[in-house]
Amino acid sequence: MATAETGVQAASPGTGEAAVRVRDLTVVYATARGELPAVAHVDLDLPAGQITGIVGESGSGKSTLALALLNAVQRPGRILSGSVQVAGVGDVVTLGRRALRQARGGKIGYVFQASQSSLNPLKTVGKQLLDLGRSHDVADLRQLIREAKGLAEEMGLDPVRALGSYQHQLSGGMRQRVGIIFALVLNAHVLVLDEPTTALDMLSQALVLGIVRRVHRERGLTTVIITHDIGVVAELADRLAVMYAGRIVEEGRTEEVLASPLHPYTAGLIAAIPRIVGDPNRSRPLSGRPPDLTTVPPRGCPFRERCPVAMDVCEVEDPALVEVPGGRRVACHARGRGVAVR
Amino acid sequence: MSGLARRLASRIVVAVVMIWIVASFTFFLVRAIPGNPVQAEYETLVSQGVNPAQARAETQVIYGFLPHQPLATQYGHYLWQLLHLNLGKSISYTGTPVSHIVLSAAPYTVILVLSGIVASFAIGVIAGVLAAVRRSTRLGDVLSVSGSLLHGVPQFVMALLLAYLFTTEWAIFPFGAPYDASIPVGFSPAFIGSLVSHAILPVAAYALSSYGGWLLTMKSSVVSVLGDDFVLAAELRGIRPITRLRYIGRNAILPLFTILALSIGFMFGGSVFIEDIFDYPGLGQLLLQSINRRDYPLMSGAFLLITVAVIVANILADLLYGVIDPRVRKG
Amino acid sequence: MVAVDPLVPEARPRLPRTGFWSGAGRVVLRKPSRIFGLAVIVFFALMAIVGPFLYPKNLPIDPNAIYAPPSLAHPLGTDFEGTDVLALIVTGARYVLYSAAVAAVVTVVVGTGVGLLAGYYRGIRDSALMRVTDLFLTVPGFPLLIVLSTIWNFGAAPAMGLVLGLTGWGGLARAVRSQTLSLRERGFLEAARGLGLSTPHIVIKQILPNVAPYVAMNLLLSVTGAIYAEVGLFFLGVVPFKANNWGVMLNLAVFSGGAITSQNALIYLLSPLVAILLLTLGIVLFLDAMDELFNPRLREG
Amino acid sequence: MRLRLRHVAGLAALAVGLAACTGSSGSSGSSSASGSGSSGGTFTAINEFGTIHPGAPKNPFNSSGNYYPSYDEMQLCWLAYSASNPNACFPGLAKSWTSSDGGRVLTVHLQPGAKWSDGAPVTANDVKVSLAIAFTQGTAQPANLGSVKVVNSSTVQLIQSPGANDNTFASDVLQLPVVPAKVYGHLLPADIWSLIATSQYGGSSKAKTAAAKKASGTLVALGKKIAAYAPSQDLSAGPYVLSSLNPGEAVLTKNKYFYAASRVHPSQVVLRAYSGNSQIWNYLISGQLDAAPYTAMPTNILHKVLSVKGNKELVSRTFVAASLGFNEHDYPYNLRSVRQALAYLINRQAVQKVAEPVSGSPSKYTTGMIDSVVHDYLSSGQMSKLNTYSYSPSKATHLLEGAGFKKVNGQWMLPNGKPWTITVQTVNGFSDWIEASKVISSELTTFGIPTTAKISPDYASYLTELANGKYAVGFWLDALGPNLYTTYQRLYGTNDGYVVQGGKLTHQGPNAPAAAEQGNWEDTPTTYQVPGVGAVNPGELTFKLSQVPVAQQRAIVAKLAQATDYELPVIQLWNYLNVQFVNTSRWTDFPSGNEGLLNNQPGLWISMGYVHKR
Repeated sequence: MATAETGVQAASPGTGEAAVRVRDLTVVYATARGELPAVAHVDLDLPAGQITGIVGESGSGKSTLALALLNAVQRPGRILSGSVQVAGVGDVVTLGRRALRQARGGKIGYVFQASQSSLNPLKTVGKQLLDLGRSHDVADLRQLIREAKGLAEEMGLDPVRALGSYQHQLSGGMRQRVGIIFALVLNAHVLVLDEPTTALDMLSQALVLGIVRRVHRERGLTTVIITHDIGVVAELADRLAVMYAGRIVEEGRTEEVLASPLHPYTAGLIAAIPRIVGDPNRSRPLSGRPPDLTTVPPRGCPFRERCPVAMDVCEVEDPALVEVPGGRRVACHARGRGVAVR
Repeated sequence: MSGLARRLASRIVVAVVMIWIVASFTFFLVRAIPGNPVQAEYETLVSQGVNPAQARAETQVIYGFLPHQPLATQYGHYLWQLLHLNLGKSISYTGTPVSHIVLSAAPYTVILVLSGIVASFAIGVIAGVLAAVRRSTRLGDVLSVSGSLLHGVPQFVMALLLAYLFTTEWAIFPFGAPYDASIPVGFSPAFIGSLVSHAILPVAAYALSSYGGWLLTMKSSVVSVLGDDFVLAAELRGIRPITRLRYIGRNAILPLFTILALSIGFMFGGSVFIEDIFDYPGLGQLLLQSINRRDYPLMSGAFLLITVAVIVANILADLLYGVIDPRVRKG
Repeated sequence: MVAVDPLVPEARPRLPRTGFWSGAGRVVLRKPSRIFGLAVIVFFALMAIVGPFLYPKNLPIDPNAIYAPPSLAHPLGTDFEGTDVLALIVTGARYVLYSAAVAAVVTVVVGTGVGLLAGYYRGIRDSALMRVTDLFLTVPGFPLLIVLSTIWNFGAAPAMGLVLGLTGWGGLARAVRSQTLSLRERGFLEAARGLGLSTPHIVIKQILPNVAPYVAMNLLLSVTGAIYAEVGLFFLGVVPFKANNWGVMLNLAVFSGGAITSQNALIYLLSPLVAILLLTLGIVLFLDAMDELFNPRLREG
Repeated sequence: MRLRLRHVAGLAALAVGLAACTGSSGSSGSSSASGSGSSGGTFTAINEFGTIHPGAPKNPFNSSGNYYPSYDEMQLCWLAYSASNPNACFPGLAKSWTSSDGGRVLTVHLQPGAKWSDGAPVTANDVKVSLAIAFTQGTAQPANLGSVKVVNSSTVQLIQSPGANDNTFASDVLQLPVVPAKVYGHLLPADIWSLIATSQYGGSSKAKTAAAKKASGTLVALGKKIAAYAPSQDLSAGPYVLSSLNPGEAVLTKNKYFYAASRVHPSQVVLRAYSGNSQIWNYLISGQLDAAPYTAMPTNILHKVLSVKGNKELVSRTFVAASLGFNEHDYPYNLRSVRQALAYLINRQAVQKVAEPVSGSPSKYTTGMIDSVVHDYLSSGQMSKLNTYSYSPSKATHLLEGAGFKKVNGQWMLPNGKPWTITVQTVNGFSDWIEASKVISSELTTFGIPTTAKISPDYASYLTELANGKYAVGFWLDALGPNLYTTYQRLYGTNDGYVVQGGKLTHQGPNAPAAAEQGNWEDTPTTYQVPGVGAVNPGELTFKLSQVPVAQQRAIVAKLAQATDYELPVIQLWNYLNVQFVNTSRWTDFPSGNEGLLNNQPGLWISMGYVHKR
């Protein structure tokens, strides 16, 4: 990794208290071949005050999982089973419509990826903030605007200009910061960032990640970053969960997972990262393509086709996510047999 | 707003050039028309029982309203008079100024076209939103099918059907006049009621024949906006459903404004059919009458006014678009 | 930070151009409505080609069977002079389709040409062409046609098609221009020019095929537009007719037969109406297939 | 479609000057059921001008003006439309009139109680001003009016122009509209009558001719000004006065100052505008009209109209026939046998049944007059000599073969061996003509002469091209009457090269420069040789009809009828019938059977005491 110093995790090492507790979550999408799972039996704890990174290729179900945290899976998908307990909110899966809406934005902030336009193009940022305030029954809208301006200033934006602008007048980096204002202005304590830096130029990426790190620390947030970019996770996250075909295949403290991946997929991802120092030819892309909903094998380990250490049992049995010593979890029949990927 | 003003100014310049071209076109067209209107008027008078000598004398009075100068002089005079909103004098109305005739017919067409557009736009847009949001339900299907069916029916067919059903089969609505002449004109309930009841059928013909188009366009626009990220973003921010619907509606309606401009032209064009079929005394009927009577000054006046109405409506639609879409406003 | 992203899936391969016709066949056959649409179009096209040969040049009249109700001899009844309405529909199809086809071809040729050139050249030539296009789009088409009818007796089918085409190409030109511009934005033209290709080559060989699907769909759409317009003109009776056609039938049914006012001539009114609606329905249904054929995105749905 | 109505309907009321009406028989129809029945209520009829334009001036001299003859616009008398007795006339503002000086002077006595709707009396000066205006409109000159003399406030003398000897002088001048002097008088210069006198100069002095021309120009300019003049309100001497109007209808209320107000029962008249026949059909079927004028319609509509409660049909004749005309400059239509053969080939019953099923009757004779006038003027012996050209292909074959035509492979060949085809020209919008042309085409094609109907885009270009000799066979309206000079002028007038110039008849061939507006497109021979009659010069005979006393017309008409029937410059297809409708569920006592009144508008019926509340 280019930046090895990840001092963040020192802030709250090994906290037992989880702000979000996902249990046996299954999300299915209706297709021509019936309902197929995009997220299958996921168990995941997001420790309070920590940054958790969820990494995976497109189609791995990570974005679906992120939406499921807000019970916002879009049709034709739906949450089939499981629960998502959010501290101070309850199980969002069973929450009533109104309470759910209050939780979204109010308790859980969500930041879209920068390439997406998360703002109504026809309204200024300020007016949309007022809409947000009204939707959440904020009594003092002026105070809300003041807070938003404060946040803007904190993130290096000209507050008056930012709030008076339309989306098309904002650059990608500015949009992302405005997105964070929306997520935090109501004092949400859980922050979900979906690909927060994709499509940003390098400077903006660094800026946005810096801001995320700062607000996280200052506001004592519980943060989830969904990304396909291991570099982002390495720089920011305390914990790391790797997703493949709707399953969490490995989870643990970031530096531990990166240093010694237990799942061959994790190892493959890491090996695929080109290094700045050293021979670029040493980076080995993963062979094969990730499965989508319809190509996930119904039986056995979904990774076996691309797995360098696949065994016979992988053909028939989907490995469960089991805890291994050191507070890590992995779902692989070959665990402990030394994944010689490096 | 200076962007808007600049936009308006450039549109007006373009509009003036267009009006000049259309005016010149009708000017030269009228002078290229074969056949002698005086002769036709004479024959008509004679077949109505006027004796030939008298008919000839009468047509001479009418003939007096036809110009005799060289073409270039006439053209210059015509343009100069046009600047003063003088469109010349009618033949079939013996010397009554054309501008007077067309301007008194214009309100009826404008009433019909505007009410038709407003009604079809409002109903079509609401139905389009419903059809999009409920697109997997029976209601959505019914709405979409109704849109496709009506969209395929030409204006004059719609007008014929309505005329057959509601003036003959079930003679529910009055027809043949813009209002009951025995009611004094004014802002009285009786007068307005009479005006409305006489306009219902033609307005319905306009509205029904364009409703399908609005519905289908709005539906596909809403569907595409529903897929936009900001809609999901608003949901994830816990924005109230009614506010979200406003967001969707306003964004989805935008592309319709570009079509609105074209549609206005189409509606004004359709006035020829609708006013003919319902005997409504607007510009369309005037245009047809002037052509049947070969009253060329009146014909060019009516055509010019229809064109100007469309151009003005286009500018208004364009400005409206500018007001609604901030991206255009600044750009 | 990392510059290259190993996880972005590779771009979708372009659809192979081979087997276009078999692909087209499959697309059409997928929905019964499309088969129906195609069948209707073929049916009317055949009617237009063969129809007039099935009947004598002057259709027989029968003053003793005016507005006769439908019977075996006259499946759709008779008209004001006792002529078989079915025969009128069949023989009238040629005029309607012939002029509509001419109109569509003129629309497409002029509209595509203007749109391509405007989009290709941009600048002053673009502005000039687009102002002309705006003029044609703004001036309300139907009144213009009526006014034109006073100096130009365009009752013959090719002339009618020409007039409708020449007044109706604005929308297509504008659309083709924006398509061309978007090709330009994608660096398409610069690349072609970089290869040293000549302007005609770029326009005809490179741009045209890319806008062709859109143009093809518009060809069908302008057929329906032209049918409405010509039938409307004849219905109003401002254009003297050269040959029997559906619009004339509508005019005679309404204004001389009183079809709106009494039921006797109703079937005489309904027959051409249904023929018009059926033909346009067929075209609309078939357009759906073309839409899918040329817009691969829809194919996944 | 719509043009057709405008075309023929107007003769019911629009006529400004036909036939004569001398004073003696003046007060004919006014005796009808006197003042019984209550008054009040609305009478709904059709505005026979068609459309109403609220912006047009309330001025009878404007062709689209808002004035309604017999309702709020009055004239001195109303023509009774009698062919056999052209003297019949219903009194209007004139109670009676006498002629003296061999018909050159007409002394008119106004209705004693005649008043304008503001209560002021109608005076002789009003008449004088109105007639002066008629000179500016070009309507007084053809009536041969010379000057007007006010005898006293209710008596006025009308004097023929010097040198004129017009047998229809009285009717022509008495039918000119009378308007109030206080409204229109200020539009005329003080020297108007000397201007009129100057303009009438017909001598040979160059200076005076130039002065006359200048004066005429001044009159025409005045006429334009007057036609466009918009009085602020309607001042009526008729039974009604305009109260309000919109493009759909005009509302007129009863004029309490009308001289016969006690006979007028409906307190309000609504005149509906129309732009096409189908609109009148709709009004009739919805039972809204108390009276509807001549309206062309198909049989199915007629049945539907008559099935409505109270609707009744009133049929009277019109003086119009539809004919197929020939340009005898074009071969082979210069051959009498060809024209006769075609007459045998066209089944006029079938043509009428298709083209004008309700308001037409097939013409029995082609005499240049409608059939009923033939009965009035010809003896039964003379009529028996007329050929009715009953449908007979064999006679046609015989005639054609006699002229050297041959039928080869089912198609007729001209004597020169070339195939014979015919194009019948009609006018766009004249659906009866178009339908007739289709029937004729079908009949002739079946016979072996391939015939097609061709349609001109509009009446103006049809007439222009017709006059320029572009058409060999085309439609024509003839038998216009009841004035017999007008009737025969349709055949042997300007369109046959006969032009009256300076009181003399001249003839121009088709190749001569066309007369001001009409060319010679008929090109009939100037002399006919008619079996049993001898040599006939139709142009001269026609001109004579305008000159000789009425009593002498009969002999001329007999000759012209025989000649026309034999030579067939046109083939008369059908006579139009004046089919009107009334509704008897609100009002009764309509003048059914009174042809003279039926040819006038309901306003006259009402002011003559007809139309009572049910």
